[in-house]
Parts: sequence; C-alpha cells; structure tokens
Amino acid sequence: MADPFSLALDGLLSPIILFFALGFAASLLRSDLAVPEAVGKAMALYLMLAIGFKGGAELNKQGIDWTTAGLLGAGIVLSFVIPLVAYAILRAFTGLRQADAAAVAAHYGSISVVTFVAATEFLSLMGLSFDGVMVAVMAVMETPAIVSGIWLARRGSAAAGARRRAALDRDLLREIFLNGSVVLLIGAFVIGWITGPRGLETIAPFVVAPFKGVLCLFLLDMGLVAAARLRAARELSLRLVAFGLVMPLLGAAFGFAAGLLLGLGTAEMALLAVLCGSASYIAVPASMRLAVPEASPGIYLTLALAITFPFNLTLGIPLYFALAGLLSGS
Amino acid sequence: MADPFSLALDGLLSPIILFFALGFAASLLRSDLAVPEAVGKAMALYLMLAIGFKGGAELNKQGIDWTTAGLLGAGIVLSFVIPLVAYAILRAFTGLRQADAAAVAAHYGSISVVTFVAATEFLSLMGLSFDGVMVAVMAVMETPAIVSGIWLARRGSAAAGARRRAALDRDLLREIFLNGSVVLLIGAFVIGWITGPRGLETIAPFVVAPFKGVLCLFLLDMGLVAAARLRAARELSLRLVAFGLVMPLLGAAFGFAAGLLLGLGTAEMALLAVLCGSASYIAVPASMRLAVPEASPGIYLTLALAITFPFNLTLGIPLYFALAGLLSGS
Amino acid sequence: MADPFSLALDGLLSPIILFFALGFAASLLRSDLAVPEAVGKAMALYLMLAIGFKGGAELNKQGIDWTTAGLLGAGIVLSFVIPLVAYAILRAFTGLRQADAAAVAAHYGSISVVTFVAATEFLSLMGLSFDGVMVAVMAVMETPAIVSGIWLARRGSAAAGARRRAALDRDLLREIFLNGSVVLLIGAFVIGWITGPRGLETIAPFVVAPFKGVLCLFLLDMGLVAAARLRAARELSLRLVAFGLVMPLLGAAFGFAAGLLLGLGTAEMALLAVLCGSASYIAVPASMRLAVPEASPGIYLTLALAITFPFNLTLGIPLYFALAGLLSGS
Amino acid sequence: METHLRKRLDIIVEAPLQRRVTEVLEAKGVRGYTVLRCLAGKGHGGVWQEGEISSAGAMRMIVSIMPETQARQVLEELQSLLGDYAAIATLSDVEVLRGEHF
Amino acid sequence: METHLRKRLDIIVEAPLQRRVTEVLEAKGVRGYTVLRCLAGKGHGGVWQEGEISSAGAMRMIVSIMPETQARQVLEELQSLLGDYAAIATLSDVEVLRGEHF
Amino acid sequence: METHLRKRLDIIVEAPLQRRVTEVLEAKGVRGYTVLRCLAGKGHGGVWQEGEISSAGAMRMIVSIMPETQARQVLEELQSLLGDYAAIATLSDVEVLRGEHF
Ligand SMILES: Nc1ncnc2c1ncn2[C@@H]1O[C@H](COP(=O)(O)O)[C@@H](O)[C@H]1O
Ligand SMILES: Nc1ncnc2c1ncn2[C@@H]1O[C@H](COP(=O)(O)O)[C@@H](O)[C@H]1O
Ligand SMILES: Nc1ncnc2c1ncn2[C@@H]1O[C@H](COP(=O)(O)O)[C@@H](O)[C@H]1O
Ligand code: NA
Ligand code: NA
Ligand code: NA
Repeated sequence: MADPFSLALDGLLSPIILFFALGFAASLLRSDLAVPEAVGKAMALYLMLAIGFKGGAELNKQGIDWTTAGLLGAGIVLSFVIPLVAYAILRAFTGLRQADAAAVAAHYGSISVVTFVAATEFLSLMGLSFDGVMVAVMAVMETPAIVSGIWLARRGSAAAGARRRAALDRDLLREIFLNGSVVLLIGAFVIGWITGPRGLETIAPFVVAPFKGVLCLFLLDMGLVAAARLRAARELSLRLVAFGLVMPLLGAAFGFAAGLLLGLGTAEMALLAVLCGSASYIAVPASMRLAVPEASPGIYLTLALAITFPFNLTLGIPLYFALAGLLSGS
Repeated sequence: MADPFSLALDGLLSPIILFFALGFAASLLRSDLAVPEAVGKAMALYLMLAIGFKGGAELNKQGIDWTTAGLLGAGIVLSFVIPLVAYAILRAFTGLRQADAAAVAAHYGSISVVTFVAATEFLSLMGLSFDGVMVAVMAVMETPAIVSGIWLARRGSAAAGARRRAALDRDLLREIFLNGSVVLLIGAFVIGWITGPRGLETIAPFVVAPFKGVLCLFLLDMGLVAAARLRAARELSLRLVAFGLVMPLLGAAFGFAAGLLLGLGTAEMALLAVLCGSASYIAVPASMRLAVPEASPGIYLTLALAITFPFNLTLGIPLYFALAGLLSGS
Repeated sequence: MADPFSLALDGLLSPIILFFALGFAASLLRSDLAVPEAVGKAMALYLMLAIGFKGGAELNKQGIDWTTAGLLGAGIVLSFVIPLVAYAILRAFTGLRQADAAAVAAHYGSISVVTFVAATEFLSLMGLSFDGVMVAVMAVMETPAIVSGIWLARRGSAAAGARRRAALDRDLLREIFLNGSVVLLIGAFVIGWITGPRGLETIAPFVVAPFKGVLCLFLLDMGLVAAARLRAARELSLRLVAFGLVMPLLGAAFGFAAGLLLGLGTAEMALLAVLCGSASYIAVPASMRLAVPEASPGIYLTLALAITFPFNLTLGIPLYFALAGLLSGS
Repeated sequence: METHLRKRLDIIVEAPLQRRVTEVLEAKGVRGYTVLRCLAGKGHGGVWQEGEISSAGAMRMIVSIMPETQARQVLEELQSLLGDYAAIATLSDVEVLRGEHF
Repeated sequence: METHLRKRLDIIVEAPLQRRVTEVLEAKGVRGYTVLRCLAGKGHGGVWQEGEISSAGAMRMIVSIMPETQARQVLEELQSLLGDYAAIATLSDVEVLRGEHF
Repeated sequence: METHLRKRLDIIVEAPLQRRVTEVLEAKGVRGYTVLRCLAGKGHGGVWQEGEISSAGAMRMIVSIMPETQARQVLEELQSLLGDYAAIATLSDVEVLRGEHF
C-alpha cells in the first residue's frame, strides 16, 4: 500500500473533491450556478441504483458467510446505538433542546450514501476492492437510527405523548421504513445479487463506466447545496460546529471497534468507519420533519450537509483508511 | 436456438424486468420512491432517439426491398384495423360506452415503444438481430389507430356531430400527426438512415452502450407509474381486466398472420406481433383527451399501462417469440 | 487535409446538424416535441463541464507558453472591442435604439459555447486536434463584452444616469462576473488542468465517450428553441436579419486578424474565428435584462439564437475552417 | 397611489387543453396570462399526479387578470369549451396599479 | 350567467406534510384540490430554496375551492395539525360557475 | 375561530429580477413570501415559454401575505423598480388565522 499522506493528497486533488470545492466556492461567491432540482434527484437515484447493483453483483460472486451476517448485525446495532451517544454528547455539551438533539442524533446514526460512494472511489485509488455486502450494511444502517431518534425525542414527554403518539401514523411509518432511498438501494442490491456478474456486464456501460463522472457533477451540486446551507446558517454555535467535526471521528471509532471484533480487512473496516462516521441528509430529514417537527432543520441539515459531509469527504475518508490500515494490520 | 422456457426465465430474471418489478412493488407498498417527471420524459426521449437512430442505421446497412414496403403497408393496415376488432369486443363483452370503447380501442391499435424496446433486448438475449425497418413499422403504426378511434367515437352521433366536428381543430390534427414521439422516432430513424453505420459509430457510446442501463431506470419508473395507476383504478371491471390480458394475444395473432403472409423470419415476426399486441400510453392518450373527452383516462390509461404493459413485458414477449419461432419454422 | 467542400457536406450531414434540423423542423411544424427545461439545463451544464475539463487536461499535457498568454489577451481585447463595432453597424444600418443596439452588440462580443463545441467536433471530423487553451480563451471572452455592452447602453444618458448607475448593484455584478456558465467553464478547466490526463482518464467514460451523443440531443433542443424564437419574432426587420448573418463573418474576420498576428495554426485560428463570430445566448441575456431592461429580448435573443447560431452551425463553421486553412498556410 | 379594480380568472385545466384555453383568452382580447404547472390534485375524476410518461394526465393553472366584463365573457365561452373536460375556473377581485395594462 | 360564491383556501406547507393535509381535506368532504410546487421562499424559519437532495425542505402550495362553512372547519382542523410545522393558510372569496361541483 | 384580514400581493416578474423584488420585500419588513415557477405566458412583450437554455426569459410568481399598509408601500416601491421590466402585480383580500405571523 502506498504512503497514506500522498494518497490523501491524491484524493484531495481528485476530480471528485475538486468539483465539490468548485460548487462550494461558487455558492459562497453567490454565483448563480445551479443544478436543476430534477437533475440532482436523478443523479442521487443513479448513484443509489449503481452502488446497490454493483454491491449485489459483487456479493453474488463472493458468496455469503458468517462475517456477512455479523456485519449486517453490527450495522443494525451501530445504527441504533450511535444516536444514543450523539444525543448524550449534544445534551451535555451543546445545550440543544431535547427535540433538536434527538433529531441531530438520528442523522449521525444513519449514513450518507455519497460519503460511502466517495470512500469506495478512494478505495479504487488505492487499488483495493471491497466486499459487496458493505452496500447491504449501508442499506440496513439507514433506518434504525431514525427509530432511536424518535424515541429520544419522545421519551419522558408524557404530557404531549397522546398527541404525538397519534402522529406516529401510516405516513410516518412509510417514510421511515419505505423511504425511497432505502427501497432503491436494497432493491438494486437484490437485483444485482440475483443477476450477478452477468447482469452487471449488460448494464456496466451505464452503472460502472460513467459512474465517477456523474459523481463529479453530483458533488458539484452537493458543494452548491452545502455552502448555501452554511450561508443561511443562523442557529449554528461554535460548539455545534465542533460536534459536527468530532462526532464523525467518534462514530468511526465505533466502526473500528466493531471491525476489530469481526476481524475485518482494511477495506471493510474503513468502509464501516465511514458509514458510522457519516451523517444522513437524504432519508432521515423527511422522517424527522414528520416525527419531530419541533426540531429545526436549520440545525440538523446544516450540521450533516455543511459541516460533517465536507469534513468526511476531504479529511475523514483518508484518515479512516489510514487508521484501518494500521488496525487491520495490513 | 435455446429452449424457450429457460429463455423466458432468463428474460424474467433480467435486470430490466426486475427493476420494473421493484418499481411496481415500491409503489404498491406506497414507498415515496419517485423519478422526477423531467427525468422520466428525458429517458423516454432518449429511448426513442436511440431506437430510431439504431433502426435507421441498420436499414442503411441492409437496404430496402419489397418486404420493407410490405411491412410498412402491413403496419399501417393493422393499426387501422385492430381498433375495429378491439372496439367490437369491448362493446360486446365489457359494456363500455361508445366513447370509452373507442378510446380504448385506439390505444390497442397503436403501439408501445417501451414494449418494443424490451422485445429487442429479449432478441439480443437470444442472440438474434432484426431488420432495422421494424423501427419504421413501429413509427407508422402509432398514428392510424388514432384516426380509427376517433371515427369509432364519433360515427352515428349526428346530433353532437356539429360541435364535435368543429373540435377537429388544428390542435388536434397536430397532436395526431405531429405528436412529439412520432416526430422524434421518425426523425431519428431518418437521421440514422442518412448517417448510417458510420454515424452510429460516432454516437454509439451514447445510444448503444448505456441503452440497457437507462432502460432499467426507465422501467423502474414505469413500474412506479403502472402500480400507481392500478391503485387508483376505480373503473376497472373484471371483464375489462380480462380484455387487457386477451387483447394483446389477439393483436399478436394479427401480427402473426401478417408475418406469415409476408414470409417474415422469427425476429421480425415476433416484433410485429409485439407491436400489434402492445398498447400505446405515450402518443394516443393526449389525442384522445382532445378528440374524445367523454372517454375516461381512468379506463384507457389503466388498461394500457397497468394491465397490458406488465403482461407483455413479462409473459407476452417470450410467448410471442416462442410462437414466432414455431410459425416461421426456424 | 481533405477537400473543404466535401468536408462541409460531411459536416452538414453529421448527426449533430441533422438533429438540429429535426428540432427546427418539428417546431416550425408546431409538433409538441419538447425537451424538459431541467434536462436542457443539465445538458448545458454537462457540455460546459466536459469541454472545460477536456481543455484543461489538454493544456496540462501541452504546457503554457507565450502564445497562451497572447491568445488569452487577444480574447479579452476582442470581446471588449467587437461590441463597439457591432454597435456602430447596428446604429448606422438597422435603426435600432441605443439600448437595443448595445444589448445586441454585447451578445456578439461574447461567445456561444455550443457553437464552439460544434466546431471542435468538426475539427475531429478533419482529424485535427487543438490547443486546450482555446477553452480558456472561450471562458475569458464571455464577460468583457457584457461590460462594453452596458457602457454602450449608458453612455451619454446623463439624465437617467443617476437611477441607472444605482442599478449597477451586487446582483448585476454577480450576474456579470460570476455567471454560472463562466464559473463552471473556468472551474472545470482548472480542475482538468490540475488533474491532467490521468484525471481525464478516470472520467472519460462520462465526459468524452457520450459527448457527441449528448450534443445531438442538446442540438435537437436548440433547434426547437431557435425555431420557436423565430416563430414568435415580431421585431425582426430584414436589416436585422442581414446583421445576424453578416456580423458573424465580420467577427470571424477579427479572429483571423488576431490569429495571423499571433501566428496560430489552422485549428486555433479557426476556433478563434468561431468564438469571435458566435453570439452568446446563455450568459449575456440575463445580464442584459438586469442592466439594460429597456432593450428587448425579442431582438437580441432572436438574433443570437435563431439567426446567427443556425448560420454558424451549418455554414459558418466549415467556412471558417476553410479560410483558416488558407490563411494559416497549412 | 391609485389602484384599479380588475378580476383574476384562475383556470385549472388538463395540459392538452392549454392551447385551446389561451386561444379563447386571445380571441376575447385578454391582454395577458400566465401558466403554472400543477403537481398533483383531486377532483371528480379522482386523484392524479404528475410523472406519468404521457403528459395527457397533467394539469395546468392559467392565471389571467382582466376587466370584469371581459372576465364574464371569457367564463361563458370557457363553460361551453370545457364541458366534457377536467377543468375548474374561479373569479376573484384584485387591485392593480396600471389599469391600462390589463 | 349565474355564479356562486365559494372560498379559496391556499395552504403553503412543507412537502412531507402534503399527504396529511390532503387527508384532512378528504376527511372534511372537500371535493377537490390542486397541489403546486414552490421554488423558494422565506418565513419565520428563514430562507429556503428548492434543490437540496432531500425534499424535506421543499414546500407545496395546496389550493382548494369549497363552501365557506367547510373552509372554516378545514382551517380549524389544520390549525391543530400544522402547529409545529412551517405552514401558512389563507382564505379568500371566489366566484364559480358550477356550484354543485365544489 | 377568529381570523384576521391581510392582503395578498402577487408579483409576476422575470426570473433575473427575483432577488431584487425579494430584497424590496425584506427592506419593507415583510415577514415571508413564496416563489413559484411559471411555465408560459403572454403579455405586452409577447408570448414566452419556459425551456430556453438561458433562464433570462423565464418568469416567477412571488406570493406574499402582509398587512394592507405594508402592501401599499411595497407596491409603490415596486412600481419604480419594475418600470422597464416585464412584470405585473396584484393585490387581493385574504383572511388568515395567526395575525401575528404576517
Ligand atoms: N374544489 C377544487 N379545488 C381545487 N382544485 C380542484 C377542485 N376540484 C377540482 N380541482 C382540480 O381540477 C382537476 C379536475 O377536476 P375534476 O374535473 O373535478 O376532476 C382536479 O384534478 C384538481 O386538480
Ligand atoms: N407572509 C407570507 N407570505 C407568503 N408566504 C409565506 C409567508 N410566510 C411564510 N410563507 C411561506 O411559508 C413557509 C414557511 O413559513 P414559516 O413557517 O413562517 O417559516 C415559508 O418558507 C414561505 O414559503
Ligand atoms: N393580464 C395578465 N394576467 C396574467 N399574467 C399576465 C398578464 N399580463 C402579463 N402577465 C404575465 O406577465 C408577463 C410579463 O408581462 P408584460 O410585461 O405585459 O409582457 C407575461 O409574460 C405574463 O406571464
Ligand atoms: Na453514521
Ligand atoms: Na397494438
Ligand atoms: Na462573438
């Protein structure tokens, strides 16, 4: 394996990161550069379809063993548990109210698909491949954190309980368990698994070849969106910003611990750390709006999009890979 | 040629069909998975541009002969005639009113581009190629059925005649003869014909390589749309559903008959059957809204999109190919 | 080099031009064929990202020399100067009011990205490559013409001056100097330059392979838009149309002169002529609406989109290449 | 600041009918209108939603400001045009500044 | 030409709430509604803009024509539903042709 | 259920002007507004349609609820801002529930 610092630099100067920086800078300078909403959504669908399909096809090749089950179980547990930790920290150090702290916590327990995708690109830069099941781990980690977050937001508030429990309606349950991104990710994964490498071959010119290029355009959009969030941020204290930078490291630490327990290799350990350390901004926000309306999107979306995502993209990922290399002893 | 049943199974487990099933299931479960409107439209444009261009380039290579002219003529006649048959059946067995029966009939006389495209993918799975002129046949079959449908809807109603005839205005004529999908299909076909294989080569990385992948995403969307139609269906009797399943077979039978008369090979005969057996949901509905407003889109769109399209996609296409194989004696 | 006339014919019968013609014809016939707004915008972003990136990567390979600086300087000067010439002609021969003449002049000083892209495709048809810095020249030529145009529109009008000068607000300055298309073009160019051929390789399946195909779909859209403009044109006199056909030649002449001074090769000289001879319809119109609201978009957008763009696309480009071949003596 | 009373006519109509409605407006001499895209809705014909591949099912909202007498004429004309179609129309009061513009 | 007085209820609400609002409308027997997409806006919760990858932040405008008494009932119901959410609702007068349709 | 009277200001304006209009609203202390995208239209400047590559030609509808006096001030300010541009503005009556919100 190459020197991690030169790799990190390579990563930072990859087109992907540079397009993110371009979008970020353009928005800070208030350029009118914009990616149409429908196109941003389409690219998100594409990335989820592609990563899901490729993961499933990979798994078909590799087969399932006990580590597979262990990884999936670990992912579910981590997604349930990390919000509790995040919540405790937020309440102790940042002075957020219960609802806001719970909502933020839910985002950090869940995962960011794009951060994961960027990490897999970093992997391929290092010349490593990874176990396709990691995509399934990502998929199962999306939802449990939402349940934890809602529980955190509601516990103790017996008074408002009646009204709120009523609000745990079909809409919300659907939003939580049948969120479009989860359904597409798992669906594409299963399809990739069924059709295997032969299926992948037929659609590789769509899901493999242009993947990195689409990611560039998508990250341009993410840069625009993240900086716009940052510009509009009015509710972000210094302590919250610190949380947004420290929590990914703490989440990643949980991932490393689980990885050591499961005896994972470098690639899988690093990816698990990336999942634990990343914060959702696709699936979780809509659920939180429905379930915890008192919590302010100005806080949780800004933290996830404008602080933690850029941190992970630029510094977090190379760091997690370097640490995973050391810990997995490869 | 391989065993038709194993081929059919292969077809059913191809990514294309599985993504359709994913979309269908997601919508039935009421997931919020959705493909932005603009992206769905763009994919439809892409598919028509690509299939048109490839068909034209293919024809340029193969040249024109008497079968070409025979095929085009047969397509036009079938598109005019099939609605009459469909109308008679609908009136005799389903109890639809004149306007509704006429509108439904028009959809079944016209064709479904996506069903045709899926059939060509099935062909390539069988390792067969097909005569490029079949794309032109598809294009010429879009419109005549609309004329038949309007005639069926209006004949006899002398009373309302005056008002209605007035409504055969420029808008409607444009909608019928210059419908965007017809224009693009024919236009791309002609361009492919002019520029030939050399032109195709220059844009093959756009119209050939990613084609199947785009089709997957498009069919995901079709699955979502078809199931949404089905969920909202309130006007669908059991007899109408039966019509939606039997009419494709009857239409295909007309295609086989014409194919035998013209002495077509397996691929062309099967594709002609697919065209005759499929029902339009892009070009015809807009014309019917303008020309036969009394007819309910809840009936004709639901039949075409939610009954006949899924039937053809999953069972119809392999069946037509198996029958074409027998009939063409190959 | 092949015979210019057969090359021109080849160019005219290339898929790109034919799709433009298809869109143009469809719109004149009032077909309802349409490309969704978001998709048109996305394709424009794609083309700018791709051409910028490729230009930067090319420059990375070739390195910078004095010609590079000369070219950039020449581009800036030409973009400032050409509007003055255009303005003088408009005032002398067409009877346009000051504001309208100034706004039109600004469009002709600036450049059309799509015309440039079409010219590079023509180059590759001729088997020539070009200096990547031409993309940077294009980027720097977008803006100066806007400044000239605003100055032309405002000079002398001391009366209205006060109110108008006030209107040179932050919005306008941003629109002028941080216009999305300029930012993306320059940003992608810089990223291409930094990451070089190695970066280009990783995203080539996105920015290189499907480029020509996307261009076809984009030109279909341009054809639709140009013809729609033409149909709605009410303010276009014969003299204005003549201006729209002559001004590109005059602009190109400036480009040739600069090219001879700088001793450019055929490819670069022709591309500089194309830039000088083309008129903007992406970056400039929005600035003109803000800065010179009295000027009618019905005049400047129609001239740029519906007269000059089609002229350059079909006749202008081959002509400029033929002349550049003669002048550069190759 | 003086204002003038006008009527605002809101027409929600199937997309394929848009051109016919605007032709009626132009025939009656209405000076301007604006078309908006609708996303979803429900009426006597049931629920609909943007996103089908055909745009036959989509709806448009057409907003137009005009003098009252003109508005009533347009409404009358529309009633016969839109009889069989999925469409609704409403009339309301608005104030405008430049009376001569509408 | 006879017209009837109805109320137009305009609700601007976060996209995730759309279904809950239309369920209230349906529960109260409202005959129809139309949903429009919003592009950007500002309110007590600050500025927002379409285009984030999650649609949690987007807003919808729901327009519905109904009789006055129904409108007031719906408004009352909405007030308790929308308490914590970013949402506004307005009521205005409109004339319609086919009274029985609304 | 008590309601309060407010004015609804509807501004239809070219897209490049959107920011200037919302700056006027903010300068006058308006508490909120919502921007909608328009699809097509016609006015004194002729017919326009969404879909050109430049968004210079597109229009926006800006809806804002506010007290009457504020509305008239905004209208006055807009009149001078929008003089040369393609734009219209209308004022109408609406009832709202939470008076303090607007
Ligand atoms: N009361 C209403 N309020 C608002 N929009 C309506 C109403 N009724 C119908 N619409 C809209 O008009 C379309 C056609 O209505 P209908 O003809 O009743 O099916 C519906 O799909 C709605 O989008
Ligand atoms: N006075 C207003 N006029 C028009 N739209 C408003 C107004 N206030 C709020 N809105 C819209 O409703 C959304 C939520 O408002 P709020 O709950 O005040 O944050 C805003 O983002 C605007 O889109
Ligand atoms: N009377 C009207 N009713 C509704 N919208 C209008 C009206 N007049 C103008 N508009 C809209 O405002 C835009 C600019 O109007 P104008 O400045 O008259 O060209 C038009 O393109 C329409 O979208
Ligand atoms: Na996480
Ligand atoms: Na058929
Ligand atoms: Na120029």
